[in-house]
Amino acid sequence: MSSMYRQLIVDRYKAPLFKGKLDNADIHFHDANPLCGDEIEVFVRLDDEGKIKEAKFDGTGCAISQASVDLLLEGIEGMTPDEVMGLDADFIKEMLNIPLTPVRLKCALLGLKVLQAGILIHKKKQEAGES
Amino acid sequence: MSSMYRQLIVDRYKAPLFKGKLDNADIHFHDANPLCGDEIEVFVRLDDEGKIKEAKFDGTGCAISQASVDLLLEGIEGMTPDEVMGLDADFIKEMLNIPLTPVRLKCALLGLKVLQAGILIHKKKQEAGES
Amino acid sequence: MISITEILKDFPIFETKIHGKRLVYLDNAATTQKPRQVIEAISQYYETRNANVHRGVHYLSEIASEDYEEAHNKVAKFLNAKGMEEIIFTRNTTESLNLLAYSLGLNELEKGDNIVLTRFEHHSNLVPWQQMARRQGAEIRFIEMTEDCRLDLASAEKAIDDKTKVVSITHMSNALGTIIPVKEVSKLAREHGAYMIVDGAQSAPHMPVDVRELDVDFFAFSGHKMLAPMGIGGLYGREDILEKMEPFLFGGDMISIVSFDNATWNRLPWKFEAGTPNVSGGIGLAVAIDYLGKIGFDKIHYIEHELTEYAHERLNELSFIKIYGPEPKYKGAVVSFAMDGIHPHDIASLLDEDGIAVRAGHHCAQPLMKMLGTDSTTRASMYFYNTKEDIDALVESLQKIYKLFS
Amino acid sequence: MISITEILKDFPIFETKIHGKRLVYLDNAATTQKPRQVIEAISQYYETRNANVHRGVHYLSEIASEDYEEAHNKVAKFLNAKGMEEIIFTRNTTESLNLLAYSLGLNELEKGDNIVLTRFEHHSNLVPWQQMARRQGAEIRFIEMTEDCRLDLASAEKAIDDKTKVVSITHMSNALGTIIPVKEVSKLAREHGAYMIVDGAQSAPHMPVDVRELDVDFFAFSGHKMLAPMGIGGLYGREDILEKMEPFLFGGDMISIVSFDNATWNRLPWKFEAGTPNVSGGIGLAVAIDYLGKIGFDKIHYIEHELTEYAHERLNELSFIKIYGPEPKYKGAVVSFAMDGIHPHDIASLLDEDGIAVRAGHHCAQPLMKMLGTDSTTRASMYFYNTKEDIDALVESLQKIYKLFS
Ligand SMILES: Cc1ncc(COP(=O)(O)O)c(C=O)c1O
Ligand SMILES: Cc1ncc(COP(=O)(O)O)c(C=O)c1O
Repeated sequence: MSSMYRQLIVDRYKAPLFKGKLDNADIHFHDANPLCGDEIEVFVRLDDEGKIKEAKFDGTGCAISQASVDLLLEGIEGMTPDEVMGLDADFIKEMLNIPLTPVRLKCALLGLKVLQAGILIHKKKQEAGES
Repeated sequence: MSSMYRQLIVDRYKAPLFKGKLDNADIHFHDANPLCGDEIEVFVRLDDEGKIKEAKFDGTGCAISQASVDLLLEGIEGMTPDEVMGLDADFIKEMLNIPLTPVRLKCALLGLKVLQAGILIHKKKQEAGES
Repeated sequence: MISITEILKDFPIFETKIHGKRLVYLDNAATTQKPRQVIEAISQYYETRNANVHRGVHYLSEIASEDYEEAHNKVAKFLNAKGMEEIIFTRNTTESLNLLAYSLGLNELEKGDNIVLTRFEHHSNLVPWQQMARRQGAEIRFIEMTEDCRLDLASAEKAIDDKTKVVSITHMSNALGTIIPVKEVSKLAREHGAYMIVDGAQSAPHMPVDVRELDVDFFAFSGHKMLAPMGIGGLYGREDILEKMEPFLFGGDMISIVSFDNATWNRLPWKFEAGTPNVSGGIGLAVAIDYLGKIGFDKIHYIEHELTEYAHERLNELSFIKIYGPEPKYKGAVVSFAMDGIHPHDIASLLDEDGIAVRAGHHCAQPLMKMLGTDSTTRASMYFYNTKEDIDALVESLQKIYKLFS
Repeated sequence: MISITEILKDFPIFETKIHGKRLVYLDNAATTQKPRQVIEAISQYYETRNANVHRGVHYLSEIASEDYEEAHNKVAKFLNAKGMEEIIFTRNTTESLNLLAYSLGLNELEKGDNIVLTRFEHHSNLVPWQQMARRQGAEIRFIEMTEDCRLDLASAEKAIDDKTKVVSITHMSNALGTIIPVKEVSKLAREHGAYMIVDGAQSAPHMPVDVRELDVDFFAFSGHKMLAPMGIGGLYGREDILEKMEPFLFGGDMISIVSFDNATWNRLPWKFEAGTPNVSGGIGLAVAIDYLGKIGFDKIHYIEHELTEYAHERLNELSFIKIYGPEPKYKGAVVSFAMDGIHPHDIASLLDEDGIAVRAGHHCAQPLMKMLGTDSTTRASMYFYNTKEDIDALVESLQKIYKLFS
């Protein structure tokens, strides 16, 4: 069988490209998986057209969860928040391209879950502001 | 396999020799097995030497319990109460001479149990009277 | 369509000789026999992929977890629940009902409330409620039985009122076979805002159950009465109720976060399953449900009803037999009877000498027996693998027994 | 003396290939594998003599009842209890401990009483007591852990006092392997008249247990951690206490006389076993105990201690590994460790790719993990069928993993 830990995953875990924090992020959320202790915080800035201009994450946890969110933030540049809301487990699986067991899939999905929760909150705030 | 219901058992169930009641019995006790509803009441009269002169039982229940107590009362004529206290499951098994499963052995032993309980009470009363 | 010969070949136990005789197994209301598919599924599990479930990241644990979840999904489909979050695995019906008695009883039952049962209840759906009623100061009420041993619906209307917190009734009496019109009772429970609980120990194995169509909140059953291994049973609970309900057993796997002082609960259904579960039991149950699906409840009902009618017909020919309970059309495949002047234990022992397995006793329904004016009956209970030859063997042996005693 | 090759032949699962590799099973603290003797006993039971127990007078039911009773006797001997009246069968340790928490908690625990546990407790011996303490207004106290992860007996003397109703402690920590000096704690419990309960989930499989010599009132264990099937476990209870104690689960088979209003209880141990039990599980447990007896605890201890020392030795050679818990002489065959910069889940997944099964996580001991300053560890736990080759495989794979990440 092919490994869950292809070089890209390990590299992105050891040296993530999108790790960091953003001040004045439009979208910001922080969540944890209490059972394994994985934690992820995401920050997203939108451009004038409402597309994703810059994204960062902070967090601790297993290589799968951390590399997955790092690759995710790379992939969403230029997307609209609504487009991100449309992403699902299949997107993550394709993006990672590794054989994930159900338990480990949960690790892989944590970043997307946190990001989408942040977007929902952002939208609610916008609606509240508009009305 | 040989039957649990040899003719003697069925005969003694249908036409017990020792069924009845005794007035002024020296030994008297009544008990039931709540789980199957078997009930037995025993009456025993002792002679001047303290030996068993006459015994009767009343009761309802399965053929094994009723035939067993009937045969038991036949067997103890002339015994002392202490001798009856010495009787055990093996005595009953030998007396019945049928293949008893553990559940049915309980039926077979009910009569002896009731009789021995009656003797214990009788002895306690005697001791109380003597002292 | 599977023939009865094919079905019988699936049950290895029928090769066992009892006192040198063919086994005639008529004790199915107590427990059913297991098809080789179920037995092999257990062996195969232990031989090739045994592991503890939940959060294990190694291969064996991953597949054991998937299989165990899949078994919940299968039961959910079987009962037409929304999904596995509504299915809690327990040891048996008794544990399922105790779970409810404790969780609802300790946390929601108040002084002055009442709990409504029927006169048909198995001890497992009576004694837990008696205990909780006593502890909380609640009252137990009974829906009465009609002269012909059916449920007296009129009395249900009197029993259930606005102080009723729980209505818990059997779906089918194990002692008499009577089938209870659950949906009608459920309607009354709904009107008064009571929890509606069904003891499905005797219905799940024999008839299609649709918890949504029955409109009930809880449904308890035992695997061992429906071809599955012992030690596995279940409880369906409506998701929104389970979400709010307090857990019953506490410990590993049912928690989310634990500190030395406090704990929060896992998501459904795991919130209600504490400790290492019976994984092989769950897998066996899933295979049993597949097997039942292959036969089909239409066929199961057809076979059982034919057998019940035939048994009534043949037993009614015997002047010395009295059948307890309603006519075949109102009941499942259970025939409870008495025989003039012969004790049920003797009947059962003598039937056993002919290889025929029936149950004699109070069938865990002592108060019902008393209402019927007896301590015990002899009970023959059928399943789809029984045949008219089994009934013939029973009748023939009963005739011999009667002769022996007359 | 049985050789390890012979032993391994008894465990069919070791023929399973994991990702094409030999299975190296080091997750024995979660659950153990089953010898073919146990697997065959289950199949044989269902194929030839399956029946419900208790009061059935037919042949199958009689032998099932005898086998089931005999299993209780076997456990009684195994723990040196007086007899089967002191042995209650449950699903697992978790249920055994909940039985005690409910029965003692609801009926005997009063406001102001305290319950004494250790810092090592599995959630199953912590959360039930938390819940009961809250319900009854009692306090939970902890016997502390020393710097080197052993029990701080001095703190036990402070924790246990005359308001202590229950002392409930693990016999061996599943997370760290630490063996707890039960007898010393029991002495303190006795001095203050508290019930003394032992969670033996990790001790019963690995060391001889003598409940009378330990002088404890209750001892809980799980079959699945000692070669037996899932879904069967037990609780030893001292006869005089069980006699007076209120039952926990109510229903069929645990009663003596039931009316619509009231019920009285069956004799021990049946008073505590409600509903149809897991007969095949009980039979499997009896065979497992026979198997353990054939190997012998002397040999089991010898093998496991050698393996633990060897594992410590090999892992200590790796600079990037940190072992949690005490030295081998103070613990059972459990090695919990961390690896610099690599998450336990990644370690376990990568070990799995080499066919090595370990557990990663909090081991149902979240508060203990927190005390150790972590969320989770990787845990290798051994049984008598493991070998030094298994440890070598673990070490080799860990080295590969470290290289991959550096
Ligand atoms: C020390 C300890 N206590 C209790 C338990 C719970 O056992 P079970 O899950 O079999 O109920 C375990 C098993 O993980 C354990 O190791
Ligand atoms: C109607 C009914 N309810 C409950 C039970 C209890 O089932 P179990 O013994 O599997 O818990 C039975 C089984 O005898 C039953 O027939």
